[in-house]
Amino acid sequence: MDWIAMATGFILILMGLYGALTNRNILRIIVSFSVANTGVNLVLVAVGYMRGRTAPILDEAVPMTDAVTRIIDPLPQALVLTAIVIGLGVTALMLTYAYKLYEEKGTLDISKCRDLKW
Amino acid sequence: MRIPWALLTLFIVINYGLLMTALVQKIGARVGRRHGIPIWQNYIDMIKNYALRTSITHGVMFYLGPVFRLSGGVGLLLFVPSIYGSEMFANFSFAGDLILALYFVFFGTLGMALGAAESGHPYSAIGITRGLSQMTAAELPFALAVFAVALQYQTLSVTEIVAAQQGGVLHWTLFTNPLAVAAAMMSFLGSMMRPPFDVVLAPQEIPIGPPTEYHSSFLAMMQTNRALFPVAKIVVYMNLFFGGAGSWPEFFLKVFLIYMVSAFVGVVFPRFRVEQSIRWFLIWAVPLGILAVVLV
Amino acid sequence: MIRRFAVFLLLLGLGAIFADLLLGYTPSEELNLTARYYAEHTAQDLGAANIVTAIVVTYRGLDTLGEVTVLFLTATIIGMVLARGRKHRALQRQLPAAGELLTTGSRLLVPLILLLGVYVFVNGHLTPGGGFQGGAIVASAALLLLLTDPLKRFSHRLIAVMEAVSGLFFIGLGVLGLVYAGGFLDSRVLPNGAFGTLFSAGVMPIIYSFIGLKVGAEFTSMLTHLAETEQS
Amino acid sequence: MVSPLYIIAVGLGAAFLLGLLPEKWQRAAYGVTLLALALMGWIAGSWLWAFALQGAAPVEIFTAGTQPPFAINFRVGLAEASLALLMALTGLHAALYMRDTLFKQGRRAMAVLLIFVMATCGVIFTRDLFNLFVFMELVVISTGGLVLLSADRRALGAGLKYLIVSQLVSILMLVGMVFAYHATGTLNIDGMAAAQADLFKGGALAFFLMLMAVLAELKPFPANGWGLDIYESAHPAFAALFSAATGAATVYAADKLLLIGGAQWLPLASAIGIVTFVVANIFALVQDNDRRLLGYSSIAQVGLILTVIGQRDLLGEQYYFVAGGILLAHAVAKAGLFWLSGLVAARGLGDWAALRGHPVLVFAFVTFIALLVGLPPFPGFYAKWELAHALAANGQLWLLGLILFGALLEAAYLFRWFGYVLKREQPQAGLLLQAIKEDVALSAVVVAWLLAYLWGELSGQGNLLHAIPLLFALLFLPLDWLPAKLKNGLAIAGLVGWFYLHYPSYDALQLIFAAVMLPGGAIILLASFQTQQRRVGFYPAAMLMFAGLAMLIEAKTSFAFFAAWELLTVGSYFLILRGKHSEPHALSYIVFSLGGAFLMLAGFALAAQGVPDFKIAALAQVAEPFAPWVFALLAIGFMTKTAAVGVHIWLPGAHAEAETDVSPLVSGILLKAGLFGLFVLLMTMGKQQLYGVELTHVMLWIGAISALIGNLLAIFQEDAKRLLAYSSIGQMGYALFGLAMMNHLGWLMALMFVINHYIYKSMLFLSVGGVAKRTGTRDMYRMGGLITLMPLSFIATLIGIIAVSGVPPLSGFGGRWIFYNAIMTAEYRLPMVIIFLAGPIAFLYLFRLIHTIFLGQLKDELRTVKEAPFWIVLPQMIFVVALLVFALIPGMALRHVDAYLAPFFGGQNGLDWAGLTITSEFGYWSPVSIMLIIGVIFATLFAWLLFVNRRAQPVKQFNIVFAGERPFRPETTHFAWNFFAPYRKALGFLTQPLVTIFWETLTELLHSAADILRRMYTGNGQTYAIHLLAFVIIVYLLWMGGL
Repeated sequence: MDWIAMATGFILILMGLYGALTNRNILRIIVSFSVANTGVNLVLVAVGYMRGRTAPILDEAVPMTDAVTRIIDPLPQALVLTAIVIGLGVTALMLTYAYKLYEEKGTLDISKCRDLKW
Repeated sequence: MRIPWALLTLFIVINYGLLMTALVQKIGARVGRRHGIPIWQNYIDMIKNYALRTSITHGVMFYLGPVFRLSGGVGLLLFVPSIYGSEMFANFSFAGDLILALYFVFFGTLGMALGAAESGHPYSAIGITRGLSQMTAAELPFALAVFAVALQYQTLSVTEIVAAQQGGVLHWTLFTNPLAVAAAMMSFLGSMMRPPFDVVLAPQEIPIGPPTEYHSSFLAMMQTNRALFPVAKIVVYMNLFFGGAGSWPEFFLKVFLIYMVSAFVGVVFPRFRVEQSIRWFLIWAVPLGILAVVLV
Repeated sequence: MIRRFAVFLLLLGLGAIFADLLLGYTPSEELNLTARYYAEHTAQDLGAANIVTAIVVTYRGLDTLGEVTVLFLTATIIGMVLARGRKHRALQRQLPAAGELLTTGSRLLVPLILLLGVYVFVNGHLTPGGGFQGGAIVASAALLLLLTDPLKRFSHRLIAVMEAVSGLFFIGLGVLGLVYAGGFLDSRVLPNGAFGTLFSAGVMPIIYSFIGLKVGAEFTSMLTHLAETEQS
Repeated sequence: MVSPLYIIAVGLGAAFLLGLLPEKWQRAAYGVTLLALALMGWIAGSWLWAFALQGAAPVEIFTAGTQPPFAINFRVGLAEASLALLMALTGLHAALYMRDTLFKQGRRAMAVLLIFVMATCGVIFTRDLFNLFVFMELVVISTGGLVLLSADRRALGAGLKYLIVSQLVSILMLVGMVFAYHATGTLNIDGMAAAQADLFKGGALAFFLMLMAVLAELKPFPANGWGLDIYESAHPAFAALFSAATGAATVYAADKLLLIGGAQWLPLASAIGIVTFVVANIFALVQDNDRRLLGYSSIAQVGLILTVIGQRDLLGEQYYFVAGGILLAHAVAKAGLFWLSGLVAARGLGDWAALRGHPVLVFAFVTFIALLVGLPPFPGFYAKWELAHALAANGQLWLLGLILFGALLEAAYLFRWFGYVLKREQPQAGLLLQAIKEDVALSAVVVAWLLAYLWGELSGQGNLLHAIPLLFALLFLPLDWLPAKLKNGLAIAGLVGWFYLHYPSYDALQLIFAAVMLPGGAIILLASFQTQQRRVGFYPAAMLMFAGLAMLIEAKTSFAFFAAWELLTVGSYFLILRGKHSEPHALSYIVFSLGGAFLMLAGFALAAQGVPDFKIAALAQVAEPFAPWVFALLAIGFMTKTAAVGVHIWLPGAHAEAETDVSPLVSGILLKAGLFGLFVLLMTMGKQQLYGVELTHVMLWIGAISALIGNLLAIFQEDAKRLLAYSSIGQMGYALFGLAMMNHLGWLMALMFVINHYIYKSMLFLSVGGVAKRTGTRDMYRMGGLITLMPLSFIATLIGIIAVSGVPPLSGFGGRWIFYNAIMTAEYRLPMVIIFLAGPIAFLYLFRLIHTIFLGQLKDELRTVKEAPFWIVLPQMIFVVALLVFALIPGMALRHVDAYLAPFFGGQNGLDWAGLTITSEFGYWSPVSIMLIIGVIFATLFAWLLFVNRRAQPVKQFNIVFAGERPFRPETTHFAWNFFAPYRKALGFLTQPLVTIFWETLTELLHSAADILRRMYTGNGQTYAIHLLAFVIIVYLLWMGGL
């Protein structure tokens, strides 16, 4: 059953990419990418997950001594945190771009901004 | 010491040339049912022209043209031995071998062309372009033949080539290397300024080509050359292909016969245009030459 | 149409790669080298109860620094782009007034939200959560205020100073680690203290608090900048 | 020493600090920025110093007081330090360059710039995968910000496209990374490399995804449209950063990643790299926007570096020397060019003609181009050399071929561009000069030359910048403000002096060539005394060529030989380009020459088989199966220089359009370089069979056909200098023929041609040039009758043509005589036929030359023409004397060479020089007596003529028998146009420009292909993303399918 999370993640990525590569509206593209990013994050944590273990926080429930046997891999969680923030940063930046482009051209259709080519 | 003998050779050849050309003229006329010129006509012309006291010049090169021309003839004659085996009539052949003779032919041509060109007469220029164009094609088979002969006898010295042909007619290149001789004779036709290859001087079309502007003593000088040069040239052929000449009578005979070849062809055939003659040489003469070179 | 089909085919290929990964994936039975090390050493080395926090703040502190920088960068760029050539025209359309409920609710909630945010990032080394989560919560307060009054202005100056100062402190603490402890961003500048208490795990809580402040500030500045596009 | 971590800390700290400053304090903020960048540069520099000069060992920097792989760690070594320095410096320059923009945008922009530089440094330092990812994302985002600094509004779109693509990239990266982590249990790069085994048990795909992600940042073909758009639209200073800094950093990241993958993934890198390199260069051919062109070129260069990375295993310890050389050369040159582009107002390539007014800027442009193309003495040259040798030694011939092909394309469009700069009319827009920007650009020039020196020191080959001739040539750059006459004197002194100092050390062969090239060049340079003013740019170019020639003659190793070859090629290119209408011809010259040079490079590399410094003499020991190929490659290379038929089409234009005193230089002297090469080649390698074909036999045919075609085309030219140019092709054909005969006399004849052709061709070019100068035209039919007005030029021409035609008594005959003796012993007879045909044809064009210029009818508009200037006539007269002397005593020069050549043929059939008669085993020839006899005959007859017509009186021009009329229009009576019409009728079909058509079709094909294919870059961001995805999938199918 562990692979469900991962599979979901992958599917989210593919869905996101499909949306991003077929929609013309820039906002939709951005949204699609954040869907894909979510998928990525899901995959990340899924890799860290181990059946029957608990969060890597030491307290009464999980004494230091048998932490090794009780907790799941903490690293992916740390990575995911970073990944989320970076994804957010890029998304925000793209939104800004979208806004400026709209200001510039009055449209959000990506196929309309092709004044640079060849 | 050689110089007096050389001068003697020169004297003999010039007179012989004058008479022979006149004779051939006469023969040609007779073939054409005309009476033709008296045998001494050339002398008359020459003396008259040398004697003319009015003459004009177009400039230095124009003046030097005939000199070049005649020097070319004289030089050619004197750079090859006229009589095989005679020390006296070996002339200046010590100065250089066959190649010298071959290339010295152009000395006169070039100088003449320059002189004629300075006259500024379009006919001269046209005549020269024709002459040079035709020459490039006509010389080719000859060069090949010479190469073949040189390869055959493994030498470039005329004397040695002649020596190699002694001892009977069958030792002549004519028989030992007929292909080469055939090619050479074809090119010989091209270089004798007779029909069908005389479009350079071409009466009617352009009045007498390069020499158009020449007259009086200039002309006389060139006439001298016209008497001298063919003989000189034939001497080369004779030495290369027909066993040379051991004595003056033999010399006279051979030269006359070889000259007659072009005369015969001349009276029989009509005139070629330049491009036609070029094609003719390339198509008929050159392959023979190539064969000669390859088969040697 | 052709484009969609092409995309579909390509994604099929990518899907194949992913499927390959998925099928080749076997969950590991016990912790691998790195994770084991964290599990065993975090507590006594750094004295942090929340291993993830220890990793985020210390072991991979450089990542976090970069992460914070990403936010800072984004905020800066957004500020730069949107500040450029902004026309301060009066608003054409009349915004609908926010409902009574929203206004009062926000008055009630904002302080609580802020409190929660602070709690979350101050206790980041003990409990789930930390600087980023806390900062996000703090920013959500700002968001709430903006929802109630879209024309509300926050002091850019204050935000700027806050993000700058907290950023500088972050780096400063990192350098302190380089000077006084094992290396850049080593949290052992201060003693580890009693395990599991608030003042433990060296400078970890302090750093995380600054991260919290910074993140909150960045988010707020992004929000306000994007919000201000409303009026033009 | 300060920890490199402070580079990161300073960058970030300064960025945060900027936030504290009030909006108003622009200057303070700017000051902080510069200070921070300078500080980062200083730290990096101090480490570089430590590593390079004090030989410090690479340092590991741990964070969080914990060992890797549990915490992130940095590593700093020589490579890292130098790259970091590069980043900091480009950043600093960018800040300086963008000052106005930054002031307008405010402190935020500065903060972004700082973070960008910091992030690139991070990418270089870090040894942790995820950390690498974070820094790369930082680079991406800050790029997204800096792109917007551009005044060009289209930049907005470009930035968005970039972000879209980078989203895709980061997805691939993350997924790959987490699985790689799962497979190896570590994120540390070295850790993963160590755990390679279990990585490829489970995670080959994971690594593949990561690799794709990083390579995608390198803009591989076809996934690189976004990069081009950024290059085209961004602020030039940022474009420079993007090309130099981002490029270098990402390349290094790829290098690290491939460290994990290990040997089995290197071929993939090479494949992707080389495809990108070639395709990008092809596309660049049809670019007319300067920045986009530079973009394509950047992409190509990065592709090349990727290729090199892929070959790291076989490069061994040379790896960093080669890759670094190419990388730094690319970075500096691109930065410089982008900075220059900021000075040029308009964006068309032709608009760069505006630079022409500023010699310094032109010099900068040349430097950058030379740096990019990898000409000596720049790093790229050494790198190219080592790379070629490594590839050839390991049988990577296809790769080598592709690299050279791509490099040739790049050289082609860059030099075409340079041609525009010097030749196109100056645009209205002009330049936007700004002191600071100029200084930034020029600083790049300084760095370029420093690198040149550095790489020279590092290379095992000896530093070219220590070669006296080259330094002497470069000396003329600073002296260029002096008057031309002064520089000319200096140049002549230099040539003669060098020859005087060195001739004792030459052997007979070298002596002949050296005498022709150095003192010979000095004689021709006498003609340059007649130029007025400063003549900017002439002397550096000319002396560069002479430097190359001088070094060529003395070259002992293949490296020295090749370096000299490229120097003389480039120098002569600049010379030729000076002609008024020579732009296209100079281009085809340089393209053909470089093509030939690259073949030579391949040949030498193949011959060396990895031997470090390969002696020229060692060519003799090259064994099967390489020997014939080496021979063929080198031979073609040299024959390109001698313009053998097939690769001859560059010559006529180049020689005809060059300046009056340049034509003799490039024709009389430069062509001999090719002959020298052929001599060396044949002496060392002798005969070679390829598939049973005797290669010298092939050369025999090529030589014969060149002779025929050259002469034939010459007779149909209306342009005097073109006529001479074509005749050069013919003459070189003779020489080649003589060499290829592979017998003693053949080589002797070739040497005779070296001397003769130098003398008479220089003489003819000078006199014709003088005439053209006076008459203002090169069309012969416009001249005529000049003999009386320009008698000296006429005499020169007359002697010249007699010599060329080989008529006795002048020295040309000697050549013919030796030729006939040589063919007597030649193995093959058929090629002679063609030579025999070619011979007399020479008469046609020679006569035409002298007739249509000096004889015939004088034109009205030319009646006042004066004799050519003294300084142009003087060398001609010197040549006349030289020719006569050489005609009388050829033995003087030749007998030594004869003796020198003898051993190569077991002393067989040499010549006997006893007394005045020269004797071969077949015939004899006595120049003096010939001269004497002819002289006497001529004199006697002349005297006789003078005597018999004393009263001959000169007449006016039109006093001729012309159908009873006296024509007054010289045009109607000067028979000159289409002089040999009948000949065209007869043999014109031989002059079909088949070769020209062939090459034109080839270039046409390349261009149209590029023009069609580049339309795949539709400009739609989505399409670009799809390209990227397609790239990944295709590589997956091709590679993983095969793996």
